[in-house]
Amino acid sequence: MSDSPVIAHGASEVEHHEHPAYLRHHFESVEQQADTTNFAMWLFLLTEVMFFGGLFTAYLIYRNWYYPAFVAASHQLNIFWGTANTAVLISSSFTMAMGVWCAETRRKGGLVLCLVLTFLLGLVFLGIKSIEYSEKIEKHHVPGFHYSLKSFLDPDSDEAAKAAGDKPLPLDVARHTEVYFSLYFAMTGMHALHMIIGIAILGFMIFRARAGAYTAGHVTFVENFGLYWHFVDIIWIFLFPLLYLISRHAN
Amino acid sequence: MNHISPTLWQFLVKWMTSFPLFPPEASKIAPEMDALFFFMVLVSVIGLTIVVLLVTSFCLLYSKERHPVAVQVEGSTLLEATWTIIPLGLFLVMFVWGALIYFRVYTPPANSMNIYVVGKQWMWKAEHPGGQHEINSLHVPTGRAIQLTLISQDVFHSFSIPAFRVKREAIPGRYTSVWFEPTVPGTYHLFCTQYCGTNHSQMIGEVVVMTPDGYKKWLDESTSGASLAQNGERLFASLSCAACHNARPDARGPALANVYGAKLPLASGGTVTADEAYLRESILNPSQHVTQGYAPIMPTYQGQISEEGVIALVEYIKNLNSEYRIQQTLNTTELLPGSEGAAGPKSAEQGKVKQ
Amino acid sequence: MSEQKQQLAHHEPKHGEHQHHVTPPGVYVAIFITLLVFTALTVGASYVEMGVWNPVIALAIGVIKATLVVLFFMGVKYSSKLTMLTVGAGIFTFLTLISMTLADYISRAWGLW
Amino acid sequence: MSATIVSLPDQSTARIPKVNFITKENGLLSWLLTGDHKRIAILYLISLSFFFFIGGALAGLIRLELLTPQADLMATDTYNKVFTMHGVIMIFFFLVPSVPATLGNFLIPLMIGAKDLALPKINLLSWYLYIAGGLLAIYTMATGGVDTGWTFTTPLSTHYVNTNVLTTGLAVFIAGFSSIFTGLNFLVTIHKMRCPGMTWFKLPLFVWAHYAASILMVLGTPVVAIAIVLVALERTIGIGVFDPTKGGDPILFQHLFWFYSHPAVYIMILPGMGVISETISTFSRKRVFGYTAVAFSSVAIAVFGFFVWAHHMFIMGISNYAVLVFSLLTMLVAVPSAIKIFNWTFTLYKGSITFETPMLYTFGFMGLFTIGGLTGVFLGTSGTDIHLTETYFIVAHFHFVMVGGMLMAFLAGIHFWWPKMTGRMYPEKISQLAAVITFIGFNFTFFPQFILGTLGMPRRYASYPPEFQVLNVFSTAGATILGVGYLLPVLYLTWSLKYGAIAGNNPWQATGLEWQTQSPPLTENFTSTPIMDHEAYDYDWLDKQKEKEVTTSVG
Repeated sequence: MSDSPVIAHGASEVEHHEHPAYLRHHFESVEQQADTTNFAMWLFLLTEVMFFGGLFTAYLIYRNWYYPAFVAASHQLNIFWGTANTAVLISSSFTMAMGVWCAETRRKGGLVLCLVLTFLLGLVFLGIKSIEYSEKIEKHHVPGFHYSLKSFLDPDSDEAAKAAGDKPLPLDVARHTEVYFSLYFAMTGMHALHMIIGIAILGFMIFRARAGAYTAGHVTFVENFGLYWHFVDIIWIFLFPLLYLISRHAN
Repeated sequence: MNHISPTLWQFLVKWMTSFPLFPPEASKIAPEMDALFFFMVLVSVIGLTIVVLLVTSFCLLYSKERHPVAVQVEGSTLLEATWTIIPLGLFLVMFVWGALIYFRVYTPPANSMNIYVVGKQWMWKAEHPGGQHEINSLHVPTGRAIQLTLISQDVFHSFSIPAFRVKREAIPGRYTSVWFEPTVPGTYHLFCTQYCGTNHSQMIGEVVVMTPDGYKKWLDESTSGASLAQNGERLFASLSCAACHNARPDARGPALANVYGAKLPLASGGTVTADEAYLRESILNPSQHVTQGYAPIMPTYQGQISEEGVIALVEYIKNLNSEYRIQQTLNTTELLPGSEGAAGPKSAEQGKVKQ
Repeated sequence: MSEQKQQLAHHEPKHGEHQHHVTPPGVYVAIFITLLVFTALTVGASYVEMGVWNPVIALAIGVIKATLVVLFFMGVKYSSKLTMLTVGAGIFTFLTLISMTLADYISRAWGLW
Repeated sequence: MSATIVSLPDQSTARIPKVNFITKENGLLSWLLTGDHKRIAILYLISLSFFFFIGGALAGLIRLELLTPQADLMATDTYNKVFTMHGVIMIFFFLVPSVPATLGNFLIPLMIGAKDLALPKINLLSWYLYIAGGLLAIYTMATGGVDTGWTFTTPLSTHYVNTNVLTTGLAVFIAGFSSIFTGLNFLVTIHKMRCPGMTWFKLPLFVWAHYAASILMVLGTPVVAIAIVLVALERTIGIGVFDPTKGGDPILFQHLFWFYSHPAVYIMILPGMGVISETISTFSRKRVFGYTAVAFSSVAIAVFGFFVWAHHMFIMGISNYAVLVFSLLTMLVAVPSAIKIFNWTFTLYKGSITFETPMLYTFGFMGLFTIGGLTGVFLGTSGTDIHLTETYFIVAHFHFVMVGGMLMAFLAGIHFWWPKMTGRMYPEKISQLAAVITFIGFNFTFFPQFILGTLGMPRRYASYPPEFQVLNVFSTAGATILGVGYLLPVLYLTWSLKYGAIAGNNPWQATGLEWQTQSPPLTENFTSTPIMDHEAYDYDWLDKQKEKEVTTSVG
């Protein structure tokens, strides 16, 4: 049946062409393969958008409900570290983009350098994040059984709150800071998890890049990873103003 | 069968002939909802019949024996438009009709009698305004609009009375309401229909619809001595609410007489209608609902009063139409030191204690 | 339908001639600097009292930054219609989730407030 | 039944092709490490059947318990665990992956003339995720079970039960990623891997339906994933996003949950609709009536499917105005389904209809899905929803759609493509009998539940008022018949693997590309890349092909 005339000529001649080793058997051409994996990566990022979408929805609702509590709680975040981290992450996105460019123009040394820089900047981001987290842990701002309202009921006892000039919150308002910190940890935690996964893949890529894997023309993997890394950056671009910057001026 | 076991036979006959196919209609809304229901049943039956008839007749007419060679038909915009527009029209009729009923069921009339229902794992507690309590049952008179104000102490529950065709979820942390007007005296099923844990299927009870006279009699027999509002008054006194809400010129809290149903200006801007939900919220989360002209100094009572207590307080405030009673409670309560500003730090201290 | 066909007709042979676009590094540097400037702007703006405009400004800057990243770092400006459609679909569904959920929360108080 | 379109090759000379995807490699590892979409589909088919029968056994237990009004077969909390696991397994481990992961996996590359799915390794990964999730669910069941209901309603699931919510949540989370990867793979494949000439409007409707379902999988599933993560965090460390005592809103969980779980019912039904489009066309020898309308109605269902989720929450205290909007949109989403039903019906018009097993299941689907869909309108109408929701009416409704619709379609599809998958036919008479038994058993089981629901019998009750017993007995009796209807195919299909007649390439004389290659197909599907030079469902083209073949073989 398969010998029916319509099917007789096809892409069979293509198959006899020389083709690079990285072309997987079920694709007709390198372009098709690159297009396909690129599209797949974009679709994966769609799922990531929706994954964070749930958190952003929750954030918007509670921000409207508990605005004063959110303002007071956001004063507990260190704006210096937050801004620094934003800069770090944007820089890492930049080095990643340069890495993609190096791979596309087949500059092996440049690619390795860019990947290593991205890797290091990612680690710096996580390092700063962990400084921030440990501060929250010390102050018992991690939601759950040990959560403490002290900084909000008695802002004079708390440097950050004092610096922001917070007034003591009534108990019923202060209680809702826990909702803020729940969202803070859920959102930044999910973001950090994505960073950790990204850094692990980066480590793997550095090894492969040193072996020259991406500078022989097959740049799809680097490009797609770049998309992922930039996406993680975008999430932070929104997390930063939402979590750190709401109403710095409020007092 | 008859000669094998007459008893079994009798049982079977009785069993097979005495099962219901349609629930009783015992409220004013029931016939209206059933009208829509039967309209939809009718539409469905007609729709199904059309599909089945078409399929059957096509199968008979165009089976391979009769019609060996198929005639290719591409489609027909006219036909397709027909079966897009007609169902859409019918669905829209149902939508409008249904929405009218929906809004009726969940918009209680102003003069309705309010019964509070608290759901908890796994029982229903109903509180009548006269202070009568019931568990897993609800006594209501015919011919009166009855509003249920529902709340749950733990998980989602759902208060369902099939004979009245009404149902409403009882949600933790928030009042919901539903109303009905019973028409036929009798005893009907009361179910919890939202899955709520192990004994979900035992969270059932009965709704007893009585004549107004019978209901009055029942009220008199099952009174606990104090009405809901009187319980609330006691609580109002013991929590020293009157220390601030005393309607004096220098009072730190707003006067509460006739506050129910009024439009209040808020400190945060805007106005709010003081309904049950608002009264409850202002007791539990006072700082978020401060009336204009007052400082946010009221401490929260979250975790200090049970849902029943809140209900009693709400009912008390609802029925407060003069400040006289409050003045009375003042006399029976030890006055807190009236110094201005003492309450601010105090609320903070309370918070600390709670930690 | 015919439009679709056309689109496909011009889509299919693209494989051959379509050479991968390489963004020059100068663009990356420019975007990078712009992003840093916007970061500084958004931090600065948060210290200025603008009432309801504060969150609006913060989000607007966020959207601009994200758009720059998507268009240039992620290369959507130079990619196929399909990629743009995919990004669009993501934004659309995300907004659906947020707006329809908020529709419930906002209208809960209607008739009372 | 003399009239049939089945045309099998001469059994005395016919052979199963020596080289095909099954015989290509041997050994368990060659299956477990395969990238071949057809082998993965077979793996899915086996594992899905396993989970279906576990879910089915649990359903049997539920029906047995409901035989009497008291909770006497098992304690109420056991019953709660049983229906929870029934729901979890049937929804996340059977219905969601059923048609896409088996038939879709097997057929989409064949139908569009590709050698494989775009991402074979991701495809295999998604099967492993599915298995991991499924085994975790079974492990949960074995170590005490979970009793939250498949909806994981907060705060019940976060604070008020002490059963294995976390592991079940993790199982669903993992299965969710399996589903995301399947959907992603399909979307990429359909976009990028079509053979020359295969334009969008030459695609079989099966592919269109899967395309629509895949959109839902990719965009909906992550939202339920994050909702489950938040539930897990709330249970373990006590964060306060859904907890009313901390200021959270439990209804927000419902929003996030149903944002996925409503589109999920379209994930479940759309691929089934795709199957029906194929079978009804083949067995009436006609192009599907209004091809474009059917194709677009699939996409319309997918798009509108995202706007209606709150109709699961009409009585839960969401705003009345939101109810209005969601109810209206629900009415709109019902229309494309109505379009499909009528288009299928008119496909029969002036056809040349035969009644092989897949067609019988198709008729079953059309009847039951019509009832299921129409009763859905009862629930989408806000007024009647108050009375009918959370009762057996809703149970009956979604079983009519899911079991009467999707399972019928699944069986229709399995019977339709079985010869393609295995190269062998099953015994026709007994399979027709099984189709009829399933139909009768199904109606006996679930129709009484509509009446029970109208009477107000709540769902998820281990015990119930005695006056509901008669209808429950009917339902349980029907379930027994239904069980037989489901066991029969397992028996004769297994039998056919060895003893069935050789099917040949195209036993049904169907037009899809998958039928133009050998059965079972080669690992690379086609000997050379096919070129699509005719419309979908073009039976004239097929006839011409046959003529040509006859002439060539004679010549």
